[in-house]
Amino acid sequence: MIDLGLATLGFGPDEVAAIHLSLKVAIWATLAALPPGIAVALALARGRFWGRDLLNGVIHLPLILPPVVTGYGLLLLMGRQGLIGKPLSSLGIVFAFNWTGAALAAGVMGFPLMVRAIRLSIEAVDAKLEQAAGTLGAPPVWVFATVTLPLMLPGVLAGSVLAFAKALGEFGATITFVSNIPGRTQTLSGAIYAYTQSPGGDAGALRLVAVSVALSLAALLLSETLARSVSRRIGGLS
Amino acid sequence: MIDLGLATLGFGPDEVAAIHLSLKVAIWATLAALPPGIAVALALARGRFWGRDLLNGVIHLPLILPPVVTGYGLLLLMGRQGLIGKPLSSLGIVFAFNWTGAALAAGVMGFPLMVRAIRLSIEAVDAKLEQAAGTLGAPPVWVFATVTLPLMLPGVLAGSVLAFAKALGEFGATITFVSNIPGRTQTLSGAIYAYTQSPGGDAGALRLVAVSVALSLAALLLSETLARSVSRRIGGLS
Amino acid sequence: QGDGPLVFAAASLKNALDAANTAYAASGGAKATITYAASSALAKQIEAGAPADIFISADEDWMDYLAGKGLIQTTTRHDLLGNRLVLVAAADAKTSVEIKPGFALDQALDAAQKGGRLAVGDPAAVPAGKYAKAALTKLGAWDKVQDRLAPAENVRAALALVARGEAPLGIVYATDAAAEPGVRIVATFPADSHAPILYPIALAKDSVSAQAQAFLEFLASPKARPLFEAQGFTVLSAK
Amino acid sequence: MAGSPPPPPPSLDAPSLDMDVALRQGAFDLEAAVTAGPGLTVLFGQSGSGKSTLIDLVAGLRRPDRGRIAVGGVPLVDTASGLWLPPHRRRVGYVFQEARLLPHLTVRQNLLYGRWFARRHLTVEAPTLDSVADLLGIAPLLARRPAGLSGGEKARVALGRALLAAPRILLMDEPLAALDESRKAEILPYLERLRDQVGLPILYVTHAVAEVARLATTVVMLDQGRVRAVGAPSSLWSRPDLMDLTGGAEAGSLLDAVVGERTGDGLIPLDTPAGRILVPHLPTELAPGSRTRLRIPARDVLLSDRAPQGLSALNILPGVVSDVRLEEDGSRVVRLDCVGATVLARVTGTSAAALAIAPGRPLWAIVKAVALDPAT
Amino acid sequence: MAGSPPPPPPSLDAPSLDMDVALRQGAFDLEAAVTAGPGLTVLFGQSGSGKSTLIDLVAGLRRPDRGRIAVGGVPLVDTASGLWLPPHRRRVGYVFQEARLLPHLTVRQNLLYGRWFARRHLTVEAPTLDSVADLLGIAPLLARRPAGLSGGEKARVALGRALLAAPRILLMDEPLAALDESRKAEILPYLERLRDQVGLPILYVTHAVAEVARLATTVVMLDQGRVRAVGAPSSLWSRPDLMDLTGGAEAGSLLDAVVGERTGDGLIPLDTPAGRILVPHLPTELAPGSRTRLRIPARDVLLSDRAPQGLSALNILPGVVSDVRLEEDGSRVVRLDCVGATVLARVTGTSAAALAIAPGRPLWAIVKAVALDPAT
Ligand SMILES: Nc1ncnc2c1ncn2[C@@H]1O[C@H](COP(=O)(O)OP(=O)(O)OP(=O)(O)O)[C@@H](O)[C@H]1O
Ligand SMILES: Nc1ncnc2c1ncn2[C@@H]1O[C@H](COP(=O)(O)OP(=O)(O)OP(=O)(O)O)[C@@H](O)[C@H]1O
Ligand code: MOO
Ligand SMILES: [Mg+2]
Ligand SMILES: [Mg+2]
Repeated sequence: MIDLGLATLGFGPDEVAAIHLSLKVAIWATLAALPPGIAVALALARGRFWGRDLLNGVIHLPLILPPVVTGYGLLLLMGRQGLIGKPLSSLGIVFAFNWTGAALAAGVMGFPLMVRAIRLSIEAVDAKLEQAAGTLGAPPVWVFATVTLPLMLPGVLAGSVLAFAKALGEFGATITFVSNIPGRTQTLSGAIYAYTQSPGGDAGALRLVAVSVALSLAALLLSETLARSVSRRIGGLS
Repeated sequence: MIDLGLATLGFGPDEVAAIHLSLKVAIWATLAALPPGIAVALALARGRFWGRDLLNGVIHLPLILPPVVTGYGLLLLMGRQGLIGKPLSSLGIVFAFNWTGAALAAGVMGFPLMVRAIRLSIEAVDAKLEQAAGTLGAPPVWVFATVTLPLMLPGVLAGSVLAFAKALGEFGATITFVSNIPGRTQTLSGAIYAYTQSPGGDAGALRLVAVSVALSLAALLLSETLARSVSRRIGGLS
Repeated sequence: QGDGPLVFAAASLKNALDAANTAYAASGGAKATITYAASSALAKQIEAGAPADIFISADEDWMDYLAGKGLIQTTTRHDLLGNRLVLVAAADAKTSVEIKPGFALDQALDAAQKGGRLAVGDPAAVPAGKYAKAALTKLGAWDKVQDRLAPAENVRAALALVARGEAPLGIVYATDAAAEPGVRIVATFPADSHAPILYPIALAKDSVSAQAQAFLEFLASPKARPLFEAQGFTVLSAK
Repeated sequence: MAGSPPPPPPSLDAPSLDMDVALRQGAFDLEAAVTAGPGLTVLFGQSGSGKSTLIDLVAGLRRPDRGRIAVGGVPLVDTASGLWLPPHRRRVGYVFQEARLLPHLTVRQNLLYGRWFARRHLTVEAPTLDSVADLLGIAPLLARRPAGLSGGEKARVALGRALLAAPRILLMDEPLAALDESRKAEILPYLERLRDQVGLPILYVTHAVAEVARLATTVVMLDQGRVRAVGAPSSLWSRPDLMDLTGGAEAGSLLDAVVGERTGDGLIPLDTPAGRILVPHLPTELAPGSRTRLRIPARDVLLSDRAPQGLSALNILPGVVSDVRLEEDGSRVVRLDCVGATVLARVTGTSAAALAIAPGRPLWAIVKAVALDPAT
Repeated sequence: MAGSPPPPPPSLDAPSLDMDVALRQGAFDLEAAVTAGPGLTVLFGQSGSGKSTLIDLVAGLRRPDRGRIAVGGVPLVDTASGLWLPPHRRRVGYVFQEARLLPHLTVRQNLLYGRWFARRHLTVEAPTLDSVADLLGIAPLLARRPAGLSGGEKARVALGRALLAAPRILLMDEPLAALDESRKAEILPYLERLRDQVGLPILYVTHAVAEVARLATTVVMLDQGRVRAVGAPSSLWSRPDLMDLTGGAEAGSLLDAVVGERTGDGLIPLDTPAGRILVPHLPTELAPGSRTRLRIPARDVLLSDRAPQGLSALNILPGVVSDVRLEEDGSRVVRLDCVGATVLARVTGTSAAALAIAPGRPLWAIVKAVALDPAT
C-alpha cells in the first residue's frame, strides 16, 4: 500500500493505519464484490429461474437490516465456528479479526447497491445489439465480454463507486464481525466512531471525517471522469 | 396508517408501534426524497454547471460517513438549535425527536442510493427521442414529463426500493438524530438494536428482523412487478 | 405514551428497566417511555434539546459531560446501580483462570486458542472496555494483552464474540454474562481492581413531566430492587 | 457564401425557407445557402453529403456555427444577433430518417403526441387521426406499441405523427424509403395535395429520382456539404455537368406541363413546351388547368429519321439535335431541342451512326405515352 | 403447408435453404414453406407481410412455434426433434433493416467484429477489410464511431460487417434502401459476384423491382404471412394474378439470357429465348457464356404492325399476341409470344385500336437497346 505521507500531517500512527486500512479494505471490497455483483445483476436482469425473487431478497438483506444484525449474521456464517467460516478456516482462509473480514463485511454491505446499479445498466442495454453480435458468430460469453459489458460500464462504474463509498462509511457490520482492532481491523469509520464515543473526541472525529470525505471525493471524481470518457465515445463526438 | 393486526400476532404494543412507525417513516422518506432525488439526478446527469462535482460529493456524504456522524450532522443542522432546524421550528416544523426527523434521517441516508439509480436511468434515455418530442411542439417540461420520466421509470422504481429498504434498515443516523423513543421515534431497526443490546434479547430481535424482511420483500416484489409491466410494454409484446 | 416521563437510558439497562417500568405502572404510576441507546448518543441528544426527563448513563463520564453543561439537576443525581466485571469463556470451554495480580492472561488465551483474542468493549469508546482496561492495568496484565484485544462496539458484541467462539475469553459485565447461555463466567474481577462500575441517574434540567420525580424515586425504592438484582445488578441507592 | 452561388428564387412568392449556414462536425464541413420557395424542396445528394444535417439545422436539433435560418419570413436562428428559437417553438413536422417513435406510447398516442400543442393551429382541413391512419394503412396498429412494428410500419407511423402535428413546415428525411411501391403510390398524391392545396412548404430528402420528378418544386443538390446547384428539376436533370449527381443511367429530361381536358378515348393531353403529349391517366387531384411535370428518361426515348408510321407510341415530337455527348459506356446522350424545351435521348453508338446524328440534324423523338405517366 | 403449394426447386442443385415454419406474434400469423436453391432469393411483399420475421427465423433470432429450417443441408432448427442451433453457430451474415452497429466500437472494429470467429472459414478469395471498405466507400470512416455516421454510412458499415464475417448464408434486409443510385450501382455487381462466383446463398429483402430483376434467382412472394408464389422472377412478373404484388405500373417481362462475344461496334449480344438482343454494356463480371437476365418494363416496349425502319432502337422482336388485358386506367397490357418467351407491352387504348391488337395478331416489339441494360 502506498504511503500517503499522513504521519507528517499530524495524524497518529493508529490513525494512519486506519486510513491505510480503510483504503485497502474499500478497494478490495469493491474489487471482490464486482464479479459476483455482475453475475447476480445479470441473473436478476435476464434470468428467469426459480428462486429469482428469493435471491433478490437475500442480496437486499444488508440494506434492510440494521448493520449490527448483518454483522451478527456474518459472525454466524463466516466466523471461525461458522457454517461457511469453519470449512474455510481449515483451508487457511480466516476472516475473524482480519482485514479480510473487514473487506468482507464492507463488500456485503455494499453489495445490494452495486448489484442495483449494474442491473439497471444491463436492463438498458439494447438486446438487439447483442443479437447482432451473435449473428456475427460471437458465442454468448464473448458477446457478454465485448458488447454487454462495455455497454453496461456506466452501471459498473456507478456500482463500484457506491460500494467503495459504502465501504469507507460502513462500520456497524464490520465492528460487530471483526471488531475494531487498531492497526488491524480498525478502519476510518471505526476510528471516527471511537472518537464520537468519548466526550471531547469531536475534533479527532472531524479530522478523520475530512480524510474520509477526501478519499471518497477522489474516487467519485475518478469515476465521473471515466464515465464521461465512456459516454463521449458512445455518444458520438468521436 | 392501516392496522396490520400485529398485536394479535404476539407483538407488544411498543413493537407494533415500531412496525407502524417504520412503515410510515420509510414511505414518507421515500416519497419525500423522490422529487429532490429526481431533480438532483437530472442535474447531475444532464447539467453542466459550476459546483456539479461538489453537489455530487455532498449527496454521497451519508454513504461515506459512519451513520453516527451523519446523525450528529443532522442534529447540528436540523436540531431544535440547529442552523436550519431553528428557523424551521419557529415555523412549526420540528424534526427533533419526532417521527418526521426519523423520516428525514432515513431519507438523507437513502438519498445517494436513490439519486444514483435515477441518474443511471436518465443517462440511458435516448436523447433523440426527447428531440423528436420537441419537434412535435412539446416544451422541455412536457418532454420531461411525457418522455424522459416514463423512460427513466426503471431507475425511479429501483431508487425508491433502495431508499425504502435503506429506510427500514437505517438506524445509526436515526437513533443519533431523533433517538429511539418508543412509540415516537423508535423504528423497527431501533427496536431491533435495543433488543440486541439487552441480554436475552435475541429472540425478540429475530422476530422483528423477520417483520423487517417481510416488509422489504413485499416492497421488492411490488417494485419488480411494476418494473416488469413497464418493460414489457416498452419491450414490445404489446 | 401517556403522560409518563421520558427516560433516556443506556442500552444495557433494557431488561431491568423494562421490568421496573411495568412494576411502576402496576403500582399506579404513569408508565414511562424509555429510550435505549448508547450513553454517548443520549447525552449528545439531551445537549441538542431532547425532551428527556431522566437520564441514566452507563458511566460517570457522560453524566459529567451533561453536568458540565448544566443540563441536569445536579441535586437529583445519584448512583443508581452497580455492576461487576467478569471474565467469560464459551459455555463448553474448559478454561480456568484465576484473577490475581500479575496473572498470565495471555497464556490463558493461548491455552484456550493459539493466538486467541480477548473480547472487550472498545476501551476507547465503550464504558465496559474502559473498566476492563483499568482493571487489567491495575492487575499488571494490560501490557500482556493490549495487543490481543478484540474491541467491540459494545458489551453485547463482545459477548457474542465469545459465545461464537471467535474469542476464547472476554471481559463483560456480570449482568450480560448471566443472561447469555452461550458463555460461562470463568472468574470475577476484584471490586477494587477498577473504579466502581456505576450507573448514575439524574433529572434533566428541562424536565417537564410531573411524574419524573416519582419514577426516579420508584427506581431507587425497595420495590424496584429485586427487579434489578434479578438481572445481576448491585443496587446502590435503595432507601 | 463561398462555393455556392445564390440561386434564383424558383417562385415569385416570398421564399418560405431562407437559410445561409455554416457548421463543422468532425471532418465534415457544411456551408450552404438555400433559398427555397413554397412547395416541395428536395435535398438531393450522395450518402454523407449533409442532407440530414441541413434538416436538423432547420428543426433546431443542431446549431450552426454561424448563419441564419428563416421559414416563411419568421427567423428561427441567427448567430449574428444571438437569436435561437428552440425546436418546440419552430412548428416543424419532422419525419426522421430512423423512425424515433416513443417506445412507451401506443401507436395512437405517438400519432397524437403533437396534437395538444397544435390545437391552436388546427384548421378544418387539418388531417384527423382517422384520415391519416387510413391513408397510411396503420389503422389496425393503433393499439400496438412501436417495438413490435415492422420497418415499414414504423416509417408510416412516423410520417403520420409529423402530419398530425399541424406543422408550419414539413421536414422529411427519406420518408418512403422503407415502403413498397403500392404503399408509396397511395402516399405520394397525398404529399402533392399538401404541397399544392395546403401550401405547406416541405423539405424532402430522397434518393429516388421518381420521387424528385413527381414531387419537387425545387431541387437543392448537395455535394460534400456544399450546394452544387439549385433549381427546378427540369433544368437540373438536363444539365450534363450534374450527371454525376443526377445519375448517368437515370439521365432524362423533365418537362413542365399544363393539364388539358380528357379526350374522347380517355387520354389526357398535357401541353408542354415541346408540344402536346397524351397520357392515359393522372393523379385524381390534377384538375384541368393545373400544372404538373413529366419525367422522360433518356433511355425511354427513341429517335427516328422520319415521321414514324404504325407504331403504338402516340407521342412523336419533332426536334433538332443540339448536342451529342459520348458516355463512358459508348452510348450517346443526344440533346434534342423541341420547340424550346429539351428532350434527352440515349442511343447506342450503332444507332447514332445509322441515324447520322450530329448537331443540327432534324429528328423525331418517339416517346411512349405511358412512359410519361407523372406517377412514375 | 396449407395455403402455400410446394414450389418446384428452381435449380437442379440441392436446395440451399429449406424451411417450413409457423409462428404467431400478436395478431400476425406466419406460415411459410420456402425451398430456395443456391443463388439469391428475394423475399418480396408489402410492408408487414413477414419478410423480416422470416429472416429472423433463419438467423435464429426468433423461434418458430413449429417447423424446421435447414441451410445447405445443415438443419438449424427442428421443433419436432427439439433441435436448436443458436445464432452464433449458424454462420449467417445478417444485414439488419436498421443498422444495429455496436456503438462503443469504431467502424473498423465493427467491420472486423465477426472476423475472429470466421478465421477458420476464410479462403483466399474472402474479402478483406480494405477491399470491402473501398467497395462501400467507408475507408475514410474507419476510425469513427457509429453515432456520428449518416444514415447511408451506417447502412454501408452494416453491409460490410456481414460480408466480412465469412458467412455460409447472407441475410439482407433492404440493405440498399438508404443508398443513392451511384452507390447502389457500385455495390450491385459485387453482390452478383458473391451470388455467382462465391456461390453464397443470399436471402434478400427489397421493395425495388430493379433489384429483383438484377439480382434474384428466385422470388418468394409473401402476402400477410403466407407464401403467395415462388419462382423465377421472369415467371412471376409475367403472371397477371400477381400484379397486385408485382405492381401494375411496374409490370414487365424478365428474360433469361446468355452473354455472347462483344461485337465490332462495342455492343454485346444477349441470346434470349425471344431472340438476340444487343446491349451496350454489362457488369464487367459477366464473361461471355455466363447467364444473366434482362428486365423489360412493359411500358418500355413499343408495338408496330410492320418491321420498323430508320429507328434508333436496335432490338426488334417479331411475335404473336397471345393475350390482351384491360387495365383499370384504360391501358392494355399485351402479351406477345416471341418464339416461346413472353414479352409484355403496355399500350394506350387508342394505340390498341389503331393497331387492331387482338390474340393471334402478329406484331413487332421494339425495345431500345439501352432499356435492356441489366444494371437497371
Ligand atoms: N412482437 C410482435 N408482436 C406483434 N406483432 C408483431 C411483432 N413483431 C412483428 N409483428 C408484426 O408482424 C408483421 C410482420 O413483421 P415483419 O417485420 O416481418 O414485416 P416486414 O415484411 O419485414 O415489413 P417491412 O417491409 O415493413 O419491414 C407486422 O405486421 C408486425 O406488426
Ligand atoms: N457528430 C459527428 N461527428 C463527425 N461527423 C459527423 C457527425 N455527424 C455527422 N457527421 C458527418 O457529416 C456528414 C453528413 O451527414 P448527414 O447525416 O447530414 O448525411 P446525409 O446527407 O443525410 O447522408 P445519408 O443519405 O447517408 O443519410 C457525414 O459524412 C457524417 O459522417
Ligand atoms: O447501513 Mo448503515 O446505517 O449506512 O451502516
Ligand atoms: Mg441522412
Ligand atoms: Mg422488415
